[in-house]
Amino acid sequence: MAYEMYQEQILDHYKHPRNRGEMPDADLQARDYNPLCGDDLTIYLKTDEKGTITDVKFTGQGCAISQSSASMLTMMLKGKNISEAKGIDPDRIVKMLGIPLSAVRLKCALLSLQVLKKALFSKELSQAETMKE
Amino acid sequence: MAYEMYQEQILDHYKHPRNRGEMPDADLQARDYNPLCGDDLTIYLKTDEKGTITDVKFTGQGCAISQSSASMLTMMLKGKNISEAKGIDPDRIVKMLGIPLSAVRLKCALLSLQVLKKALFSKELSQAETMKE
Amino acid sequence: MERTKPSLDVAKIKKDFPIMERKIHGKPLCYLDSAATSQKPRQVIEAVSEFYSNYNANVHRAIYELGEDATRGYEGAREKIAHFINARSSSEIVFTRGTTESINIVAYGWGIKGKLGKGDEIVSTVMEHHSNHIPWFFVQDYKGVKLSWIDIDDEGYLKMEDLDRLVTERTKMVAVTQCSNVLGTINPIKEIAKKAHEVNALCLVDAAQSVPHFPVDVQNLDCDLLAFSGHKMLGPTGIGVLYGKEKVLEEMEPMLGGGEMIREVHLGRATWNDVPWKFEGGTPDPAGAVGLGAAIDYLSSLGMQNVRKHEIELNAYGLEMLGKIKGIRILGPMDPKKRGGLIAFTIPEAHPHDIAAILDAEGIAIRSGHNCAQPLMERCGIPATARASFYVYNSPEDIDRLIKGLKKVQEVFA
Amino acid sequence: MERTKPSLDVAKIKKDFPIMERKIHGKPLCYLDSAATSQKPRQVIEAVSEFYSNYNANVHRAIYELGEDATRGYEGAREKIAHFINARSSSEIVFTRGTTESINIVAYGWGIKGKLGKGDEIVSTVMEHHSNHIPWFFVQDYKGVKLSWIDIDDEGYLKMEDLDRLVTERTKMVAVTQCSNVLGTINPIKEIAKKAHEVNALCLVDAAQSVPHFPVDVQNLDCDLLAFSGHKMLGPTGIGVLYGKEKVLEEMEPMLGGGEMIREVHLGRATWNDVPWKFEGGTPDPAGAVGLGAAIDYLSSLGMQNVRKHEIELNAYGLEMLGKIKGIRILGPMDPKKRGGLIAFTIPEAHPHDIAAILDAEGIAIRSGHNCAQPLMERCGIPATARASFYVYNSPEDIDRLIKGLKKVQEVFA
Ligand SMILES: Cc1ncc(COP(=O)(O)O)c(C=O)c1O
Ligand SMILES: Cc1ncc(COP(=O)(O)O)c(C=O)c1O
Repeated sequence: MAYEMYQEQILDHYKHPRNRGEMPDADLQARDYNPLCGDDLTIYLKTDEKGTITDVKFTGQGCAISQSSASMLTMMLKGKNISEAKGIDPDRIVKMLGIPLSAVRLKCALLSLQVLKKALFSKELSQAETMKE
Repeated sequence: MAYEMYQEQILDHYKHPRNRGEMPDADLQARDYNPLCGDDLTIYLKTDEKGTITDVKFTGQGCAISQSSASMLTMMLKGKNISEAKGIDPDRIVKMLGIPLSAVRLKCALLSLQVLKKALFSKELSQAETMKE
Repeated sequence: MERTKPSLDVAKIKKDFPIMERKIHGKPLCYLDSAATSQKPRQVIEAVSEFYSNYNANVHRAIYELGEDATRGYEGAREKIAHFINARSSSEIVFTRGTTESINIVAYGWGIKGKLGKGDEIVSTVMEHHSNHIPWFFVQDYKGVKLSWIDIDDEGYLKMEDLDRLVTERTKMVAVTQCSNVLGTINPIKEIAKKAHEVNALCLVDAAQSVPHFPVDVQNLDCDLLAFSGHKMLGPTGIGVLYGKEKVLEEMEPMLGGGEMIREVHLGRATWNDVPWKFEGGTPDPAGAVGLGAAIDYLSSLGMQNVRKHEIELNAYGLEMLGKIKGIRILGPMDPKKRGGLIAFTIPEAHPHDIAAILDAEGIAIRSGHNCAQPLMERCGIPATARASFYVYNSPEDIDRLIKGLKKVQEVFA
Repeated sequence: MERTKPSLDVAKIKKDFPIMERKIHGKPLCYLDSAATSQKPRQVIEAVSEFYSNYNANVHRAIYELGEDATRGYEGAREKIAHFINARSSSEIVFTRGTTESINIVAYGWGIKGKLGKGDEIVSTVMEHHSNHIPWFFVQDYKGVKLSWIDIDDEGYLKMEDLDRLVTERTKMVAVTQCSNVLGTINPIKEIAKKAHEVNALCLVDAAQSVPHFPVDVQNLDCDLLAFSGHKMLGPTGIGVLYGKEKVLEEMEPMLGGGEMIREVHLGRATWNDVPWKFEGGTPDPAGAVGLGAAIDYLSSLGMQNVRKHEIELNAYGLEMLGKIKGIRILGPMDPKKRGGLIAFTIPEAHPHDIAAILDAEGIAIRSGHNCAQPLMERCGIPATARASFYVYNSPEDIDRLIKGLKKVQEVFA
């Protein structure tokens, strides 16, 4: 299984991550952590007034699967609407990667989606929290 | 093993316990309890100024082994000196009963000795405690 | 007396239990102590051996095939258990060492480490096993809460008027056994949980004697927490379960701190893993879990309804035959349908210890003593009982042997 | 390089481990993760099966032959363990679920339920496993005591000047691992215990990585408490040990409340059983104990001195061969005699997870991740490591396979 996992595409994204870097003026951002293996990921998003994602970046460290998944996901996001991005489901990520994944590695693969969702819903969360107060 | 355990002597002491009863004016007394099976035993002793055991009684409830052991032990005690009684060891009880005993039943058999020792040493204990205060 | 077709094919079942071939003092084993611990079928023994022989590894964290197999075994067993008691999801199933640890996890995580304080009350019953007493004594001692106990009536049923009287706005927990290990009484958990919820209290169920013996549906009972032991339901020793509604588990603090149960650790501070793993500090016991899974497969293949019917049949025959013994005192309900598959009793001639010893000479294993329920013994005014308990490998012939054995006891002590 | 006669006959030993016949992705299993959990020899697997098949029963209370056999098995295992670590008596040996539960028993029974308060301090080290961190965090949070940690130097040894600085009259406990599961460092316990005793503090030793791998003599170490796990020393999962000096155990409160651990119980109050049973609430795990006893027999027949020598040989060869890999970072002491049988490392090309995944494809099982020692990872400035660990069934050929496997990793990630 392992060798099928490390396909050229995956390795390419791992070695040459797209959209890697910080974004100090991000509109939305979130971080999460996979306690089992130490993968650590932050995603930053810039959006315009129509809710279109205009820029996206990520930082963090982890295995080839979690990092290439982040790289590929961020590529997919630019130009998408927030509500569209909210609809991305795990299956989509698995298809995007196109490799066999065990249960443990699935967590690595889905960390990027998990962080993205956290970022996308962070505004509503903080709004909801403000309203509560 | 069981049938060898319930010999005539044991059953006789169980059904017709010697020295059974309370002793409100005891010089020494103690109670103990076997948490595994619920055997419960109190021994009362009367002694004269020379330290001779002049009377002995026991109360409590439990299985044939613990109760007959108490009955037989109390019989053995009358006329003995306290220091002599302190020297009675578990082997002596096992020989006195003269039956095969498993580890669990050994606890039943030795409860009476345990309570006797507690009673015999209770004076010193309470003296020691008084001194501490 | 002609008997109807039995619910279980005991002769066939017995062949699955290697220990049934053992001779005790030259006589075939007649095992009537399953309420203490059950025997294990070949299927369970082999599941454990096979784990060690084929896919033993640390679960969850291993990035290699063995570890993935072990994790599948462990988490697969969790799924089986969830299904067996009809939990909503496997994240409601915490693996523990047994009923005792399960209840302690609640006593610490919800009680001692929780928000309880003076003025709060916990209601239990006089028929509880020590495992459902002592943890609450701890909470009383460390948090100053008040404990009270629902009494029983002369037949051994809970006094339901006590439930109404004791469960008040101050009550935060009602902790009660589903089936007494001495009286056999099966308690109306659904009603008790409903009453607890009326005052916003939680309801914890000690299911050590119920889950092994009859169908238990946690959603139907609507209890908040439920504890049972693998070793009493054909499973290995050292493994058990705490069921909890997800929300209830999420609000509880962990008892054991260590590996597995953490998310992030820094010097002096840490955050916890998700439920159920938050409560599973330390390397898990996958061999135990897999063995318990095999036990559940075995019980499911028999059908828990059939297991229950079988035990009612044994109860009926046992109560009838024991009832003929002069001077016998049988504890608990006399209706075989209203009790779990066990009968505790005393006879005037002999102490329970001596009964057990003589029965042993006849190859019959029963329990004697206080059955880890001293407060109940005190309540009933007896220091100890003899107890015969039944399971899937017992037949009416075992009861016949018990009765014959008791005659021997009477002869010896005549 | 010519090698001297090896300390263990690995080819022969391997035949005792059924799992070694397993193929992983078509290749023979090369198991290098024994520091996580060890494999089990036939002798242990059979001891467990035999318990269930021949003498499974509840221990301690049963007045029948089966129960007596089970009790002999359980208490006999306790004797074996006492002898193995040279305890004064078997009453110093508490059966637990593993190292984690053992340390928690102390954190609750001596810490949270004990006499500690503000101003008291507990000293530990930065190299501890989470199991020897989190329980003390609990004590800190519930009792307001201060924690501090002895640092390590660049080679991975404890800074002994920190011991002198941190252990003061305020110190009540020094809790330290005998062997780090990441650095491999073997700590000078005797010296540390002496220092603790100078200020009347207790010394608790996490022996999870020491008792399985080299001779440990608790009287010689003079530690007060010591914890280890059966599953790391050829024994079953779900069983472990807490050793404690009798006086220390006697002064501790029990953590788990329930059956077995009581003397007398009344409604609302209870008294405890004698040590060690006071700490063994709930039905014990005799199958686990008997299996651990069999594991100890197995290790004793090899000789712990030989096990240790064997692992030093593997360390020497492993450090030499791994040291040749360009850019590799090996954690911990470079002297093979100063470390336990394990080597954690990172290589620049690939993340430990990816190393483990590719090695798996080659049939090689190693650990990757934070090894349940996040504070140490933080201290070393790395998020994760790859770790190969050795035991009695490993040979230099396993290290050759590891090196070949790492070449493959470098090729893939070139
Ligand atoms: C040094 C050390 N301490 C403690 C533990 C915890 O042991 P367990 O998980 O068996 O309780 C481990 C292993 O996991 C360890 O390596
Ligand atoms: C009703 C009841 N509750 C709790 C327990 C405790 O279970 P365990 O000892 O397996 O933890 C038992 C059996 O011992 C029991 O019968």
